[in-house]
Amino acid sequence: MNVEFAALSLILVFPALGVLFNLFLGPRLGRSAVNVVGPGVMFVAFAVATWAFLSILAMPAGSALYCPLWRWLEAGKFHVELGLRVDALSGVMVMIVTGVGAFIHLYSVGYMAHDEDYARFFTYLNLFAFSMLILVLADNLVMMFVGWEGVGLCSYLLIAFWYTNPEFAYNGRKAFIVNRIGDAGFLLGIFTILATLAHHGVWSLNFVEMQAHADMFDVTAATAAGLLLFLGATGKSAQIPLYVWLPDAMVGPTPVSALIHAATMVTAGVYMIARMNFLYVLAPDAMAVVATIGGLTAFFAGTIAIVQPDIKKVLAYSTISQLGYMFLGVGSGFFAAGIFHVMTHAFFKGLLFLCAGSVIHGMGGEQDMNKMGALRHKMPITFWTMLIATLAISAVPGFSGYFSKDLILEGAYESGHFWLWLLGAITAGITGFYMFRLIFMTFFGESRVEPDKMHHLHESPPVMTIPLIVLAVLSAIGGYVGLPEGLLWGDAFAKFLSPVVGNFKPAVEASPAMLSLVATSLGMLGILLAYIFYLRMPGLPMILAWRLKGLYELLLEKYRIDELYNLLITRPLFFISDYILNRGIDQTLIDGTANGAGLAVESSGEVARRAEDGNVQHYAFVYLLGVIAIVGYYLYLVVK
Amino acid sequence: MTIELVVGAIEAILMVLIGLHLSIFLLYFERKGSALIQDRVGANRANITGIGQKLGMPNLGIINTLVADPVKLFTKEDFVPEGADHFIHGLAPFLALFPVLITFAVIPFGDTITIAGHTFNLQAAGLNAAALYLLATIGMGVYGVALGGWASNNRWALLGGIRATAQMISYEIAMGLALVAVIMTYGTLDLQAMVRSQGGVWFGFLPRWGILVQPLAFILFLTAGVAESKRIPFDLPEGESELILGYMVEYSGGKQAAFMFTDFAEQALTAMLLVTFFLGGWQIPWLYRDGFHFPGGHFLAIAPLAVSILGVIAFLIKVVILCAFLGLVRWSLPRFRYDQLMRLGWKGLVPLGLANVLVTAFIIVATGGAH
Amino acid sequence: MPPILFWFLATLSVVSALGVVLQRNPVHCLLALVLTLLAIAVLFIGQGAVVVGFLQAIVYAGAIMVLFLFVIWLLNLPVVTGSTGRLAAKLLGAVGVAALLAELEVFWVPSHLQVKAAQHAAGYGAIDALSQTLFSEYLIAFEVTSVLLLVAVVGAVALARRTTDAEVQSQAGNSSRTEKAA
Amino acid sequence: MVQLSWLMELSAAIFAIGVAGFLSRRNILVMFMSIELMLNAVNLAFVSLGSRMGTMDGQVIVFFVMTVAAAEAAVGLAIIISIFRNRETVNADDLTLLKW
Repeated sequence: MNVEFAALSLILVFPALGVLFNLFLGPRLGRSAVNVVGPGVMFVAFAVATWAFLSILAMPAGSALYCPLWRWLEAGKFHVELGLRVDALSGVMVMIVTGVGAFIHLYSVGYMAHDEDYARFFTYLNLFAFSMLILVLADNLVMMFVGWEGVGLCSYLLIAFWYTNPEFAYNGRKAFIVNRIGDAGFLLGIFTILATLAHHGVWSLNFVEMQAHADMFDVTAATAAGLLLFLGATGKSAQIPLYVWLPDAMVGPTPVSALIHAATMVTAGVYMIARMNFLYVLAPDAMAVVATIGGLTAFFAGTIAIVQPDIKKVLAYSTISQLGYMFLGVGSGFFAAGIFHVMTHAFFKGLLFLCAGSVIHGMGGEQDMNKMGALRHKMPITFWTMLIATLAISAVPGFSGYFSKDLILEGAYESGHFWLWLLGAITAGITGFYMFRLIFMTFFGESRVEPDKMHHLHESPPVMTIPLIVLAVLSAIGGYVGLPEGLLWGDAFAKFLSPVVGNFKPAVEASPAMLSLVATSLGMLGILLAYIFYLRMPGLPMILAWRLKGLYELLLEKYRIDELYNLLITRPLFFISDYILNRGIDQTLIDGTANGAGLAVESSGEVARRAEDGNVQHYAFVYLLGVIAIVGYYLYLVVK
Repeated sequence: MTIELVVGAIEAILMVLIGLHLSIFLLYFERKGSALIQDRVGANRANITGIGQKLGMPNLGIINTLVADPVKLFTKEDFVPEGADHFIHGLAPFLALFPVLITFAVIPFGDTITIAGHTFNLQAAGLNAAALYLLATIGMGVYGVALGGWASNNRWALLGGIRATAQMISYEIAMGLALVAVIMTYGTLDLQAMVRSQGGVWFGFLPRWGILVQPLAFILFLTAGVAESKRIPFDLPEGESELILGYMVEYSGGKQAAFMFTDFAEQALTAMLLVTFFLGGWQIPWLYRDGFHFPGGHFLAIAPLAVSILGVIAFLIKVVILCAFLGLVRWSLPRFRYDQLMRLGWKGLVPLGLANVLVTAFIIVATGGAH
Repeated sequence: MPPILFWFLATLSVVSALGVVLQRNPVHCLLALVLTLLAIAVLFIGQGAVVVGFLQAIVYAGAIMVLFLFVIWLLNLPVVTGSTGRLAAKLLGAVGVAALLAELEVFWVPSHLQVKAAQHAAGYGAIDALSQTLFSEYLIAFEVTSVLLLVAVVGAVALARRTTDAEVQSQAGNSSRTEKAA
Repeated sequence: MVQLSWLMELSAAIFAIGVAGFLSRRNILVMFMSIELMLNAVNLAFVSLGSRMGTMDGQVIVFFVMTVAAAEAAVGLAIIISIFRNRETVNADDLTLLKW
């Protein structure tokens, strides 16, 4: 059942108004106006989104709201009709984006209170929300791509928000360029889909129409399109091999890390794959690639997170790792589980970043965990909320992360990817270890805070702690919408999504309880190890690092992937550009030709210029000769 | 044919004589009238016989100004400075005077007159493009002063010449624009036709004079005319206090008299043109070919010949009154500064003239064409 | 136009044109040119082109030539004495001019001028007729001419301006300083 | 009766004088005047032919020539002034750079 729902456009309109307001009036009207408008538009959008979401819940399963806009472009038979669509899948995403987004906007009011470029920050933030909502609400691939590019731009702008620092600006560019590679893949994917459909006479990229004509894809086309789209997803969602930008993106303001680089934008890839599920189910190979990449990413990023000293870097690698889980989920065919994890991850990872931001804010900008410790008494609210988030991400039973991660691992196992399941389960242990390492190093133990920062240390203002509390509640209870089968209302979330993403069909029988037990045990083991390493025997990590020096440094230096890319791609590229294209072709061949032509003209001109002595009267005399000739010609005509 | 030619020649001579006599009147006014205005005695020498005083009349200085001064002027040494261009130095005064004198030829000083069966137009040269002729001759007048200033080999003279040239060219434009509006109003270039169309009345009593239709053009033309004749308040080229006498400084005797006469003749010409364009020319209010038709319905029959002669007299009276008015202006107003002069010309009169042309055109189109 | 008038004007215009070319003093050249222009103006009027003839006198002789006069004054050139230019070049030029003149004279002999003489319509050459043609057939050209004049004014001002704005300002500053000093 | 050919040959003569002046005089101001001579010679031809054919077109062309001459004089004289300011000469033999 599709219902036209014009109010959907309001979800876009309000952030857009916020952008215009903050851009043109914000700097003039000052902080208080921006404080009201910046988060305000998001709360209004959240209210409208809630209204839409409740409408869907009230309607029969599989219903959708839509809002046609206008015909955007037309090229031959191909045309793009812009439209907004909210079904179960995009409904969940809209709720995440507007809801989490609204609270992070609110949090930013406190976090950015001392920044000069306050209005610019909220301009970008609102612009991001606007773009993300376009991405989510789009009813066709082209419009989704517009949003996709828009969030990329905002990501770049916000990473390089403090652009006067050259390193930050560099990191912004890095994120942008790495994303470009993925975007190229995404675009090629769109072309592949369009080419396939157009070959059969369907000139549309509308999701509903594409799904209706899914039978036109053969396996090759579906695999090609799926892999190309997934390349886009690896860029946007920071998967192997394009994940390198995300850790560097942490130089942006922390609310940005929370909103863009944890809760919403980076999950766009997962959303896109879930949205294109009808395509992926046709291409098992592509699905396997997605699942494998996801599993590997989850594991590798987790191992890097173990040794990072920077609180935000830990969370960044943790994000990459969790995103890997999501791809493992959707790659296994359990799309609902992936989206479920997107949601719970948005709660707890958003919360973790906000808490980290709160800590950094309280520490006056310090991010090194070696210079923290024993903060739990100084910042109680931050501590308790962060603990809840950590329990959630570590998949401690009862917290939201437990339910979603469990579903994913179950999906991986039941779809036949035993090794990936094992990798995921081990990663669960690693997750528990590094997250509790973070908690212990930050809030427990002895204070290693530098003396001059002690007096500055304070709990954050209510405008920052309220979002923490809200998200903490959600992190704690958010998972109960998807209980294991047979328990109370069962997996309501998956049922809700199933009309859009289909039901998960297990290939291998397994006992969910056993799987859950293994993974949970590994998680608990990780937490226990962290407890031993960082609270009971604080010297142990040092010794271990010294003993396993090679491994430790390899992890600390993130497997030297950046260096590898430098060696394999950047340096050869520079070499080709400089030595072959620049010096070889440009300077020698083209410049040589041009200079040679110039030289030829110059030397012949040297001879010819003697006729051109610059004296006007000499020219005039030649002119006169011409006139005499012309008149003579006419005279000849007349006389004849 | 022959008789027309003879009459034309007589008319031309007559017109030049009128112009020159007006100049003499202005010369007298210059001396004696200014004295009256400034509460001085003025020219009071050369009272040869003393008869006037014996009869108890005030000393009018007539002999002084009209006999003694010219005699003095024409008997002075004709001096040409060293290094001057002799030919042009001698040519310049007459280059200045000549265009003014030939301009008198196109001014209609009366209606047609019929004597012994022959009908004559009281206009020396009945050109049908007289208004253009006017502009052309006035434009030629620049060369006299310009070359006079240049040929004297004197810095003050050159400065005066340059000032005069710039001033005359600038105000010619304003004058031309005023004239364009006038031409548009009457729909003709023929001055006699312009005067004719100023006959008759509006609302039964108001004479159809041009000043009532084109008041702004009148003011523009008056101002530009005064500036053209380089008299106070536009006497920057002569500027006695700064340039001694400007382009005339190296002239003496008859040549200087020619320059002076040019100024007076230009003043007289300005007066005549103003009368022709704006004050009805030779028209007398309510007088038609057969006599007076007073507004109340009264009628006074007059012979046609007398009507023509009355017209000539009316023209002369109007011109003399205007000449006197121009003299009053000359002795009443202080001199402009040069930049003020240029600003008035280019930023005041020219835009006003353009606006006037525009409004006139609009009204003509709106009321369905010229007459 | 009686032939006697034509011959008078023709002689006048040729002699004064030669005066333009042959006299040394630029002011004299200019005067000769004005005379040529006026003679040609009268030739126009004699052929019925009354308005154009007067315009020639007003615009050409009355305005453009005064501009020349101004420039001559501004430059304040010394009168050149002695020979200018090489004899060979002059001879070559003279040959060229003579060739052109010969060609044109042959070109215009009566038997080659096959123009059918037409009667002048009433009002030929008057301002009405000129305006009728100008504002109907040649309207676009007329409007373009107004643009040309505007461009010329702007161009002339831009070219003849002595200094840049900055220099003018600095000069203004200097002069005000000297005024204060005085 | 004035013959058309007389007028045309007068026009040709004045034109040739203008050409000669342009080629022989070194003072660019006088060269400029020679150009005006040539323009007027052509004007005379236009008016004469137009008058003989009884059309107004010749006169209209003359009108345009005058306008163009006015524009040309304004710009040309401005150029001469600025050349003189920079080079202190108006002798065409010394102005062979064709720029300033």
